[in-house]
Amino acid sequence: MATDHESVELVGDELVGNVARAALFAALMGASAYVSFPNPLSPIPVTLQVLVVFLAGIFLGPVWGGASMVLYLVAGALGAPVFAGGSAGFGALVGPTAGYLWSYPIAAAVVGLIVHGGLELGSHRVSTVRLVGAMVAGTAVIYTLGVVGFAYVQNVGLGVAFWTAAAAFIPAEAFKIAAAVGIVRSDAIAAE
Amino acid sequence: MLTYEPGDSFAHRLDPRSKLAVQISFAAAGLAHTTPVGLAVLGVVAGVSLRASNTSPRAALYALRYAIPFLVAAPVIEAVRLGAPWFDPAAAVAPALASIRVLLVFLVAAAYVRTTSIRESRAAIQRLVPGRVGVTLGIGVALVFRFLPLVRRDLLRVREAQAARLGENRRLDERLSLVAAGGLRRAFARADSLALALRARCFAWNPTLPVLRFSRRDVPALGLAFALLVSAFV
Amino acid sequence: MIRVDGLVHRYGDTVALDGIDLTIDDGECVVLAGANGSGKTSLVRHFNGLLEPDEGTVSVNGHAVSENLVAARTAVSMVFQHPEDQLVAATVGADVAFGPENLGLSRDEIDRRVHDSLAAVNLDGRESERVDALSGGEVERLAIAGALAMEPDHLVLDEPFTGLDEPSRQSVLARLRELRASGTSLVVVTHDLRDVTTLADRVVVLAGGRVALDDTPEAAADRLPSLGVRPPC
Amino acid sequence: MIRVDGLVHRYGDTVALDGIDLTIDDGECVVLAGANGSGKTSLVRHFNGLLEPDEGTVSVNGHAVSENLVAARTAVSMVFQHPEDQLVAATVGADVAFGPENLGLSRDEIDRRVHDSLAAVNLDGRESERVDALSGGEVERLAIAGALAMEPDHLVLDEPFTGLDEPSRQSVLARLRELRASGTSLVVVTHDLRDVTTLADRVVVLAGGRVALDDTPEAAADRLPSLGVRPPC
Ligand SMILES: Nc1ncnc2c1ncn2[C@@H]1O[C@H](COP(=O)(O)OP(=O)(O)OP(=O)(O)O)[C@@H](O)[C@H]1O
Ligand SMILES: Nc1ncnc2c1ncn2[C@@H]1O[C@H](COP(=O)(O)OP(=O)(O)OP(=O)(O)O)[C@@H](O)[C@H]1O
Ligand SMILES: O=C(O)CCCC[C@@H]1SC[C@@H]2NC(=O)N[C@@H]21
Ligand SMILES: [Mg+2]
Ligand SMILES: [Mg+2]
Repeated sequence: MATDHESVELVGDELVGNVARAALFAALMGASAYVSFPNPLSPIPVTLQVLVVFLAGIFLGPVWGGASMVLYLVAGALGAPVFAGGSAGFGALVGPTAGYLWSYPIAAAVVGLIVHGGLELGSHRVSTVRLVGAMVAGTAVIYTLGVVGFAYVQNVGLGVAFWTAAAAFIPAEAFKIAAAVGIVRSDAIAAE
Repeated sequence: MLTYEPGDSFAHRLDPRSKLAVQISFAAAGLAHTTPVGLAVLGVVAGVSLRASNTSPRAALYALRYAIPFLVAAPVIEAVRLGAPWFDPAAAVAPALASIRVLLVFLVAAAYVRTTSIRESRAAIQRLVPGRVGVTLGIGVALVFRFLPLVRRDLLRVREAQAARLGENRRLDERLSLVAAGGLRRAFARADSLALALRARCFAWNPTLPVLRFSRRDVPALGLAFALLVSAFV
Repeated sequence: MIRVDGLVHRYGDTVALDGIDLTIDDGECVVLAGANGSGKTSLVRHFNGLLEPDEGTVSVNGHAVSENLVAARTAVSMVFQHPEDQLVAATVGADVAFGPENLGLSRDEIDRRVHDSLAAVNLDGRESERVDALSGGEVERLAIAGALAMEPDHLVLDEPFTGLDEPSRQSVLARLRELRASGTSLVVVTHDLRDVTTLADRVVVLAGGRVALDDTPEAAADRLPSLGVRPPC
Repeated sequence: MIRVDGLVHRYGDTVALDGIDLTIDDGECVVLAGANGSGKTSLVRHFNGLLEPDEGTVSVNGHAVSENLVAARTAVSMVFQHPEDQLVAATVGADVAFGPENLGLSRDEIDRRVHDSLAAVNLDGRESERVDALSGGEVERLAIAGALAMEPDHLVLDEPFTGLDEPSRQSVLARLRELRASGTSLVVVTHDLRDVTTLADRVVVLAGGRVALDDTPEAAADRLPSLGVRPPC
């Protein structure tokens, strides 16, 4: 038996675990996009995606948190119904919300970098100030790319884009940051 | 919702890589030619894609309904003025053209989604992205497709579990945190079992890939992709 | 009393329940059996309003479930088919306490209920353990404890014995016997009728979303095999 | 042959396996029973290197598992307690093909294995169906097919009957009987020994992480109740 499969190069245990987690977080991201409410101040819906971006950075760290968001985007582009409202396809990656979508991997990595203080996955039990700071930085990345993307794709001015694509969401994002802090502070997830 | 459906339309039998090439060059051409003439030509291409994939334009448009608000809102917002003349139609033209372009890109993407199974998409990724990154991306994407319905159901179940024990008596933020934490816990548990399953089945760096082969049918598709790409730069 | 009249439930095109009429009296113990996909889970999820009827009505203690969800959920507690679906907290004690806390009970009463319910499933003293370190059978037992702690009029258990070892099975059965003696009505969904029929007043078997059999355990025994249910032995 | 010597496994402070010695010969069928938390799942996960021993050794076909994982994993296939989590692809055919693809087999050989394994569990011709549309019994059988596609010498099933109705249970049992006849050795972890002991050469019972009983089904029957295992009836 042993000689039969000598050329098989198994993927290492740790990496398998990370791939599985990244895939599950990408799926969680997809499920959270499905929870979408209209925003009275903007055509862009309020979704729980940003919360999962935060959690990916916090719980998977910068490398695998970012990787899980890449998986999310690729899966969506190839037809998984994971974008806002359960939509799918490459179109979203060049559509009006493209800026947000491209920002997610970067934002998850930024959150992870600040929380874990480097590329390595450390403990996510850091001070609340650092936790909130990380998420505010992540939000800034998401909004910057989101606004620029909206303005560019829809051919509108940056001012209009700022009000419709960023300012209209600040209360919702504050709520998500509070929820993320609540989850980290509770003992809901065992420390790694 | 538009999803993959097995079938034998022209587009179903194309190599997934050809279809990816068409989508990407179509988007590039759209950005370069957001003019009435350019969009008219691209509109014809989008129509042909839908036809080739046996997708009714109506079904495709219906699947895109969530995007309609953006497409309508952008020109309207841009044209509204906070003083006389209150509404400036000329300012709406550029965003309106942009909206039409976005719509066309969505339609072409819909044709891909409709006609390409995840198995083919995974094989395409692993051929287009070399080495271990490609393997990781390929399996990762396949796993997202597999686990999305389970994770969705988990979130629903966590909410039900709360409701069944009268959790609705608690504050909204506490409930939301509980759902998110429960969903997260389930996701980690599933990831752990999944990792075991992958290891038990010898998840390896050098698997045999599903066969993908360009055929004569791909020639027009690749030709179209090439023409669109060239047009984007002239 | 739980009363179901002309209940129809559809998932998309699948008709899961196809006109169910059923009454479960106070203090009664009913075993609900039937092949996979016959509609057992769908039926019991109507008892506490986790599903809404497409046609027909369900009422608990005389009130329509859809009109008073809180009353229905206070009167009917449920152990889910997949126990890991049911846990809401990270530790054993916190999970069992979740329901009683929502009932607005005093801390002492909550503690008493947590203790009693965990004892009934052989998990006493393990309050502070994390739920993700439990074995399969232990999770099932914890889910049962969470439902017991609600001290409901009606307790519905959807396949409560899967994965349980024999001592736990007997311990759960003993607890069910006590509950029955004290007047709680029980609905036990199961494929494994051993010991359960001795507890039951009636056996109800579903087939294709309809009630195919509703009789005393003795009278039902002969007809079970033809409905895809193994008689107890 | 699977050979376990002085195996100890700890999770943090919990000693899950406390010195296990056990041999499973080629072609043999062993039923593994024991109370919840007695270490059954932990034990079988050592057979194909999913866990690493804290002390002791495990070898398969004469090679230490830790030294040649690929050999151990092709020789020993496993069907997990929750088969749902074990399916890695969205369609039936793609899932069964996953293992053979990783072994780098030729496409023809992969297709042959997919076909044969699905036929062995009565799912042939259903390659393109989505796994989330399958019933519980079908999911269990699909998981078995995925394991069979590795063409293992030993097939380990961790509680394969939970949640199955009687017809599905019999259909899984019939598959196991055929496999055994064709020379595959089987390890079946279960709390429910009905029908299984007729298939088995030996019954092994764990208690507190040790082997408490290892005997033929007939000889074991009397001592089962004292070990928290219900004898078949
Ligand atoms: N969420 C759902 N979406 C679509 N169909 C469903 C869903 N839940 C159940 N069904 C279908 O409804 C029917 C009844 O399912 P139900 O779960 O009530 O059966 P059951 O008797 O509890 O089966 P089991 O013994 O396997 O638990 C089945 O055909 C099932 O496939
Ligand atoms: N991941 C884990 N972390 C910590 N402890 C664990 C873990 N998995 C199992 N245990 C503990 O190890 C012991 C053995 O567990 P195992 O799952 O092997 O038991 P089992 O015999 O399979 O039980 P069951 O019949 O309930 O499936 C139990 O006490 C369990 O609580
Ligand atoms: O999936 C998509 O198409 C992207 C939707 C983007 C929604 C953005 S993310 C930042 C902001 N906060 C929200 O809740 N919604 C928007
Ligand atoms: Mg059920
Ligand atoms: Mg086990």
